[in-house]
Amino acid sequence: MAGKTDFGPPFYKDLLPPVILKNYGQWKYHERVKPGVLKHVAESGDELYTIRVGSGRLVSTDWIRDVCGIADQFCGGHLRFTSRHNLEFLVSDKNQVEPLIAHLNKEGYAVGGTGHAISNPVHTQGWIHCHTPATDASGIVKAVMDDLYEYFADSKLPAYCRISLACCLNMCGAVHCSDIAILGIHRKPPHVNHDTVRAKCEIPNVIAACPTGAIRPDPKEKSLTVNEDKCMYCGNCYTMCPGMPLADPIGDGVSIWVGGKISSARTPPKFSRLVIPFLPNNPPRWPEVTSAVRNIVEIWATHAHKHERMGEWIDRIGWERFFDLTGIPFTVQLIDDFTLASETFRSTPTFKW
Amino acid sequence: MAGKTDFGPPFYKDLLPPVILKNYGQWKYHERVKPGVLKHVAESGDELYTIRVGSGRLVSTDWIRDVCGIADQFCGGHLRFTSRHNLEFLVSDKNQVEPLIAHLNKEGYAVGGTGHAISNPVHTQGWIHCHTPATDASGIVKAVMDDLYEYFADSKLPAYCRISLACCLNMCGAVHCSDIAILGIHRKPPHVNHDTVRAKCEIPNVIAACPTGAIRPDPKEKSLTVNEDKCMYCGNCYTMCPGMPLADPIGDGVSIWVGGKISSARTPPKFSRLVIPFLPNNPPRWPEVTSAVRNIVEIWATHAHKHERMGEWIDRIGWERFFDLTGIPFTVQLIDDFTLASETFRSTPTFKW
Amino acid sequence: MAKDSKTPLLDQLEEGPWPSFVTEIKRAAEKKDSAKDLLHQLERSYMDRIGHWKHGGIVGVKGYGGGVIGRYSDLPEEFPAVAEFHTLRVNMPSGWFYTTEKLRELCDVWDKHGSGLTNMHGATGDIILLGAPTNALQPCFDDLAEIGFDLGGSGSDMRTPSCCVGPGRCEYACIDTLDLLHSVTMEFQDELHRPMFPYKSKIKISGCPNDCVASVARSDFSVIGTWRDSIRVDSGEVTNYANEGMDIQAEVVDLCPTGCMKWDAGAKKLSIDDGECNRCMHCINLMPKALRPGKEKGATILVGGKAPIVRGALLSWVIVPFMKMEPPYTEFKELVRKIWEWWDENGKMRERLGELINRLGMRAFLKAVDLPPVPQMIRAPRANPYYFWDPEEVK
Amino acid sequence: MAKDSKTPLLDQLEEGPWPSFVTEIKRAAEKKDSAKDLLHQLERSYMDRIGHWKHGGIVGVKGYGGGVIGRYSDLPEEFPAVAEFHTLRVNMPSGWFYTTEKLRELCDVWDKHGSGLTNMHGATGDIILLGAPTNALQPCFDDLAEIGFDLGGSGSDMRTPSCCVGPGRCEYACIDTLDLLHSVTMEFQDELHRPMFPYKSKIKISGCPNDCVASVARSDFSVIGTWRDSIRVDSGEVTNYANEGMDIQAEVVDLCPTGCMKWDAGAKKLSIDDGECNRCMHCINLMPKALRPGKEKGATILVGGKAPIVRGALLSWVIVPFMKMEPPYTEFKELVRKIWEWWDENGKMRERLGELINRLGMRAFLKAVDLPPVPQMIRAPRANPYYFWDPEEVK
Amino acid sequence: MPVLNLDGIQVDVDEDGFIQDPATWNEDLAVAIAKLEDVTNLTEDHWKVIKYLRNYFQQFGIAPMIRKLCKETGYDLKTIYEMFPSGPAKGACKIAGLPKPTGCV
Amino acid sequence: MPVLNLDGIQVDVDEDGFIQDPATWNEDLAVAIAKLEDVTNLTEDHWKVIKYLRNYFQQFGIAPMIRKLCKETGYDLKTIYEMFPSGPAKGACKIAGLPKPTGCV
Ligand code: SRM
Ligand code: SRM
Ligand code: SRM
Ligand code: SRM
Ligand code: SF4
Ligand code: SF4
Ligand code: SF4
Ligand code: SF4
Ligand code: SF4
Ligand code: SF4
Ligand code: SF4
Ligand code: SF4
Repeated sequence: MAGKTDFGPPFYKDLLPPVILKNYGQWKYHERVKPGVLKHVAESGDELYTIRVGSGRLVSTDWIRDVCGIADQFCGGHLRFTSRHNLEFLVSDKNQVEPLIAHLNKEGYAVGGTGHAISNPVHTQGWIHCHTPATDASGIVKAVMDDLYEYFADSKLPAYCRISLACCLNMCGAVHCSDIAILGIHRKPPHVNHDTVRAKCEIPNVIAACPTGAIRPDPKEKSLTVNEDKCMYCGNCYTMCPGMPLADPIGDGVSIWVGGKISSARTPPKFSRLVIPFLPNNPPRWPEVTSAVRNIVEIWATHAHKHERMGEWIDRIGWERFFDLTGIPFTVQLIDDFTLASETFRSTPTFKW
Repeated sequence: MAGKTDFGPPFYKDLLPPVILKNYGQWKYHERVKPGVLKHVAESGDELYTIRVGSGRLVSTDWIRDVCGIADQFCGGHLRFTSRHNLEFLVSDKNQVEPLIAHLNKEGYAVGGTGHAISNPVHTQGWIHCHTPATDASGIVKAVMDDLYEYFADSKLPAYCRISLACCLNMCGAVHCSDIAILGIHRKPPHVNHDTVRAKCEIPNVIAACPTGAIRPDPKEKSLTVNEDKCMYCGNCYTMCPGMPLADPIGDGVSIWVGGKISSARTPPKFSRLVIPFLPNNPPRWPEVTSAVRNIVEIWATHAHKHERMGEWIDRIGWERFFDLTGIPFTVQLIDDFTLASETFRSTPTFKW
Repeated sequence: MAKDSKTPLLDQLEEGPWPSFVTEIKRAAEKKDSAKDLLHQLERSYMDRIGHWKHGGIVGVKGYGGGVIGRYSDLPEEFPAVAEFHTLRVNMPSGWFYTTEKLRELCDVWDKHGSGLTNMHGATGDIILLGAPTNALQPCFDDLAEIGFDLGGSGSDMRTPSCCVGPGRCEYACIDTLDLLHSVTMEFQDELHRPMFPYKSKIKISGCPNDCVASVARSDFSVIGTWRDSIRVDSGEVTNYANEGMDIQAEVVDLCPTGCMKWDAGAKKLSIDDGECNRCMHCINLMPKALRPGKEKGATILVGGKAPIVRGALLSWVIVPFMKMEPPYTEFKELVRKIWEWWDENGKMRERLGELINRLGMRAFLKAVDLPPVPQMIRAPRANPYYFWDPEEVK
Repeated sequence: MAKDSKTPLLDQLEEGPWPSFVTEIKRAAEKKDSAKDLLHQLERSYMDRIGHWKHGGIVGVKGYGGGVIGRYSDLPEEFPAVAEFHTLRVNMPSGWFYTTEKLRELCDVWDKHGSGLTNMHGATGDIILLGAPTNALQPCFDDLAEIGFDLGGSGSDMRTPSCCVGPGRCEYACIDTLDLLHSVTMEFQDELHRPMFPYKSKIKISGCPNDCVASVARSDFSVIGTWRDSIRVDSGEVTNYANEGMDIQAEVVDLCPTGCMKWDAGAKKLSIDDGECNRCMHCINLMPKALRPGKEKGATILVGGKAPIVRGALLSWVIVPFMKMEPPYTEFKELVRKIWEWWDENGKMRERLGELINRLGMRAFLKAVDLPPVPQMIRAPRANPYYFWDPEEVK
Repeated sequence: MPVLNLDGIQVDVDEDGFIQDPATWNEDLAVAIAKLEDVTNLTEDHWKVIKYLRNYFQQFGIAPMIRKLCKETGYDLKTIYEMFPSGPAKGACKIAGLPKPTGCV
Repeated sequence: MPVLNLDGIQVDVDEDGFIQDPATWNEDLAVAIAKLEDVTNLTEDHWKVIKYLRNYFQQFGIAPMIRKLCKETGYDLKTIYEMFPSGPAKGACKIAGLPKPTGCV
């Protein structure tokens, strides 16, 4: 084989349903018909119904064939996935909408995730495939979404609530701007295996990889030492060097972050902020995590104004009030001490008791 | 003389007027009677009138004796100065208020500075007494206040407008949180005089003093070299070492900063931000500076809501609109590139054209 | 040898309303030993509370430097079918649109070479084919090529760019996200497949400031559609929303961040001072039938977004407030090249674009890529007096 | 030899309504050669656009390490009377209150030893006696001591603390600023007069969040009065303000940052949800007759404020949300000592307290000085995942 | 630990075929590894790249960045891929006996 | 440049009386400068401080911080002021022939 390369992905136009090809760029407005169902209307008057279905993201080829079967049956063999890994059936024939939904319900698919719902948590590999995780990804997501399912299936929250999960500080899930982020963290410094470091690691790169400068050369061992006082277990050295593992059944667990957002609607994008520095890994259902998340969702849902995202609500009431209402204890880890720390300190005597 | 030491300042209670001694801590409310005149009423019903008078701050003993004379005549020999270096006559006899004001007017004193006025600019030594200035202090303040005098004498602005001046980056005037700050700046790197450095300077301290790490040892000369590309002329090295002067008639001048505040009223304290990176030193009246300041004051006064400080106004309309309205050109120096720079960049497509 | 022992912990994740990945692994495990071993190794992780994969791995296909993530079990004796368990990142089509035909072809290839497990999709947007041994990689890629699926990025290259559904289905789209994405992907095939940069580089494209691909948070180049003129208002439809019970004052006007809207409740008349509007989308989002973005459309370009490694997470920063976006998108592509050139020349190993800009200063960046400073780039001017002058200016 | 040449540039600053420092220098110059030479050297600076003072100078009085700023002309031949022109920093009384008697004594001393020029006051708050030769310093200080004026701080010591007028005249004062200032100044005489720290350290005290001595921006220790209970409301007076034309909705309620006020325009009734009030002072400032701070008073302690040298300007940060402030202020003084101790032990040369906290982390600071973390200390929790654990906690 | 049996030479390698003990590298070994990476014939051009990589690594302890490699050897990236079909990291570095590069991955 | 005439020794000093050329310092000079700083008799205690200052300066190129000075010499600040009435910077450092300290000013 000559090795065909650089031909690129399939051309999208070849994959669009006819109604989209016809009305491409000519959409006029949309309506949220009901949870899980969007209706887009084109200038031409054509309508496109989207039925959104939750997906575990980690799916078998069998599952793909299953949903292809459904798409063939109800929507001319067309479907798409969303940026949050949901599946969308694209229906141009209004009459197929209800039968499709009935079929999906019957088969146990999760219809929902539109509007003011909790949509599919963006997440990552965890123990399924990665070498740096501090927790699993799919397992927690499953547990959390089982628990919060009502908020996926219905659209009854004050605003969007985006939950994301990343299994280590690399944050592949880009959790750092989520309404609620679940982030795997280590809490023990790496163990340096000098033999491995010596044989396998580009020492200067490892040193440069440490955000806090905790790593120094160890000339005696021709290896490295870690100043454990300066190490905050980011795992970046391990990414660069197999000789510095830091995963640990007791050290590892999960942290919870809240108040981030991406859209610029009303307020600019925001980072999520740490509110629970550690919860233990308690597979298979991580009960501490699910109940912490539910607590936050419900306190927010109870207190926020309409259209007020988590972070917007907190900005209005203040973080001191957030801790009050949620009953989450305030610990020293929540106080920043990295590069931009001073920006997060309070430079005014105005706050709430 | 045995050398009496550590006896401390005069005891304040010995210096308070009787009405204050009597009503100490028992003040009930105040009124702004008219520009320059405050009336404080105590729980006891006693009244205290304050007549505020602008001061050049750099005053002769003759001037002090003059105002003492006035205080003897109208207020039982009691006066005070404010945190912005104004003089205050403390009158407990209401009948003395108008005669005092008449007298002050006749003698050419500047009555005003209360309420929504431009009060006395906090300022510094400049060419009068300091070794690191990039401009004079008293001269610019005099020129600016002559020009803006109407705003001192009257109280007609939307809110407080605090102007401050510091003659170098040390910012003795603590200008960094002023509605309008006038700051002397250098624009040329220090000239290293190796002989002086060698003989007089603590070389490691000089190196450590440079915020950008621009200074390196020069082992050949047993002195220092400056990486001019990294130098932003802060003068900190000169503070530490006479061998590194950087004052220069062409390099030196003035920059303008706006939008800072101190009080926590409504909004927390804010830093002032750079809007004009350089105006030349043009003594004795610095016309470029006075007109730049007046322009900013007047555009703000025209557009701000009632009680809206400079920074609050700008936060509402956006910096892009500020530059628009004032006609001040936006230059690359205004974009931060120091430690917390990224906090000032715009991470949203929402802005005004 | 795959095992048949029980998986009591994972089994508990087959219950509950949310779709179960465990069920999916089990389905694949019926056909594939690797999926079976994956299940059991995962059960072991659930018991041990620790992952069981070794560090790193460099494997790939001929002619490419990226696109495959190498992975080896640290319990190869126990789980030999996942001793080598590499994933292929397959470049998805624009907007994740598929025909069932295309998907089935993909499944066939993957069933032939790999574990039968996938991620639809990875966090970057690729189709992730989850787990194949080293010797299957090249044949698998060859078969993928046959059905028109190329690999995506990994390593220090341009990563697979992605975009929102845009004009495919969304009335807010101010740019043709799908087309731009395809064009950019094709333009930069070399950069996508052959790592040459200091670190990874990501491009994401959203049709409007709602930013449905989260470009601002997770791409070095964020392209976000916007408009320069006025919001198009259909007053009749505004009235309809009001009549249908929307509290326009409270839900729309009071939440407008610039305070540029007025609602006359009596006359049911909405007015917008468009000069003061910052195009945040809130009002349009609430009343899509009544309000629409303007007609003079283009994109705002932001750069520097990324996750926390090494120096902290960054959101992208505006560097071009408005750029027309029409095929063949030459201005945009040239800008990207210019920026890569500067980054490649100056970046340290593992230094993302945003970090380099932070290190060398926005000033140096703007000068190098020849962009004029404008106030739209900043939230606020500097508060510190530590700024520089070109010696030429000081005369 | 003082000169009699003209000063055409400075003369222009004798015109205009604002008080003229040039006139003041001229008045002093009538009696003092040093004032005359100062005038002429300054005229030279106006011509040359550059200062004419040499670098630094260490001079002082016996037993003290600070309090005098040494200064030498760089044109001593031309302006011999300012060849040595040092300033004394004289510790002002609390709140800058004076009797004319006391001021006249001061003038007499200064006319005897120095230039007859002063700053009333310096930016830190001292009385600045502006210009005396080296040999006059000790006699001048001795005479000052005679009339009860001590020197203030300079160098790496506690600088002269200052405070707002507070209970002397202001109804907002939640703490006795004048008394606290005096007490602190007396307590720390040694620290004030004998530099021993890594760098300067400033204390400023304001009676309420209006912060009329700008403590938050320019002191290492900012003490700001506040209250824990509810704003005291006199409804009758609220009504009066409304009747006198204040638009209470627009001017007060709409500007309340926490949105915790309601105004019933019909009933002319103001209600405050005090639990949500953050005590910003705005409403009280606007209606001092009607609204007053609560009765359970104390102070918020903030630390770290400073100008930009070396690592950038800082505003002070809350470290104690509420502290009772009653004589002899033991809790406060002990906290200050504890903090100085930590700073002195850990600070590098010329590293202010705020910079040290930034370098070692708020966590280390709080632990060292034994303060519990509370959300009032922060604007927001951290956004980066780089945090530490005590190995004890990880078990 | 896997062992590579190359024309009679026995070397410990990791799963990806990178040699474990840098000291065991020699030119023969390079020739042997090259074959596994689809480089049947190590030309002068190949050696130039390999030597550059080894020197750089010996001096700095890391593999050079790709841009540097291209600049210093004078081969553009296309040529490098023609010479080493599995690319600079998986191909050239492996043949040159460097530790598995993390920087360019 | 001012010249100090000390018991017959001539040295260049700056306006504050700090010697200009560190090389000119010697113990006699120290005794002479001391007198100008109200230290009529340099006791062993004085010399201990002076030597500590000189050693520190020679090693680090700077004057020590006061805390360090006190700690290492064992004299508290009060004692230092008793020994050197014009204080550690203006007094002790000057006598020890150090450059005019900026750090502690
Ligand atoms: C399908 C999808 C785009 C795609 O190419 O796949 C999409 C589609 C739409 N988005 Fe989105 N958004 C999609 C991901 C996002 C994301 C990205 C993310 O979550 O990672 C965001 C940013 C979220 C954030 O801010 O954290 C996003 C923020 C929005 C917003 C702003 C919401 C806000 O008030 O902050 C709107 C406006 C609205 O819904 O009113 C919006 C509106 C819409 C509309 C109504 C646009 C339209 O007219 O068609 C679409 C239906 C929304 C719905 O679900 O009810 N879309 N949208 C994505 C569906 C993800 C999912 O499966 O749930
Ligand atoms: C006399 C003085 C205190 C002293 O101990 O010397 C003082 C006195 C008063 N201040 Fe002040 N403030 C004084 C400096 C300050 C400062 C400090 C500064 O300017 O450097 C500030 C912070 C300024 C800032 O935020 O940048 C300050 C921010 C305030 C505020 C908040 C204003 C705001 O809306 O932001 C008030 C409240 C008000 O005026 O309504 C206030 C209110 C007051 C009141 C009304 C308090 C009272 O009830 O007596 C006093 C009369 C104000 C007036 O001038 O009309 N005072 N006040 C200071 C006079 C300085 C001068 O000569 O102009
Ligand atoms: C597969 C995927 C997670 C997933 O389950 O979806 C993933 C998996 C890995 N990421 Fe990622 N990243 C994935 C999307 C992301 C994203 C999200 C995005 O692209 O939108 C991010 C955040 C955005 C960004 O780039 O900043 C992300 C930020 C990282 C980082 C931190 C980069 C940084 O600059 O902060 C690392 C660490 C590194 O590069 O060394 C990393 C490293 C990794 C590595 C290669 C682990 C490593 O250290 O070598 C993971 C391999 C896992 C495995 O064995 O399969 N991954 N990674 C995602 C790619 C799938 C795809 O191609 O579609
Ligand atoms: C006299 C005074 C200005 C004035 O005209 O009022 C002054 C004058 C000097 N200051 Fe200052 N500072 C004066 C108040 C301030 C203030 C304001 C305050 O204290 O509230 C500040 C900002 C607050 C702060 O401390 O951060 C201030 C921040 C500085 C700095 C920068 C400190 C920093 O950490 O950023 C320096 C530089 C240094 O220490 O090396 C400095 C250094 C100086 C020196 C000693 C120059 C030097 O580099 O050696 C100046 C001597 C001038 C002279 O020859 O007389 N001065 N200096 C003020 C003291 C008068 C008084 O005692 O009342
Ligand atoms: S977040 Fe970390 S552990 Fe999870 S997939 Fe990404 S790199 Fe791996
Ligand atoms: S885990 Fe992170 S902080 Fe700790 S040594 Fe490694 S790179 Fe440094
Ligand atoms: S601001 Fe600078 S020049 Fe002005 S007095 Fe302070 S240190 Fe001197
Ligand atoms: S002026 Fe400032 S930036 Fe320049 S060399 Fe001196 S200390 Fe460094
Ligand atoms: S980003 Fe805008 S254009 Fe794209 S799908 Fe979301 S709402 Fe539509
Ligand atoms: S787009 Fe946003 S800023 Fe513009 S009018 Fe609508 S709500 Fe206001
Ligand atoms: S700070 Fe408060 S208490 Fe002090 S004078 Fe100002 S308003 Fe009054
Ligand atoms: S003090 Fe401030 S926050 Fe409290 S009620 Fe008044 S305006 Fe509102």
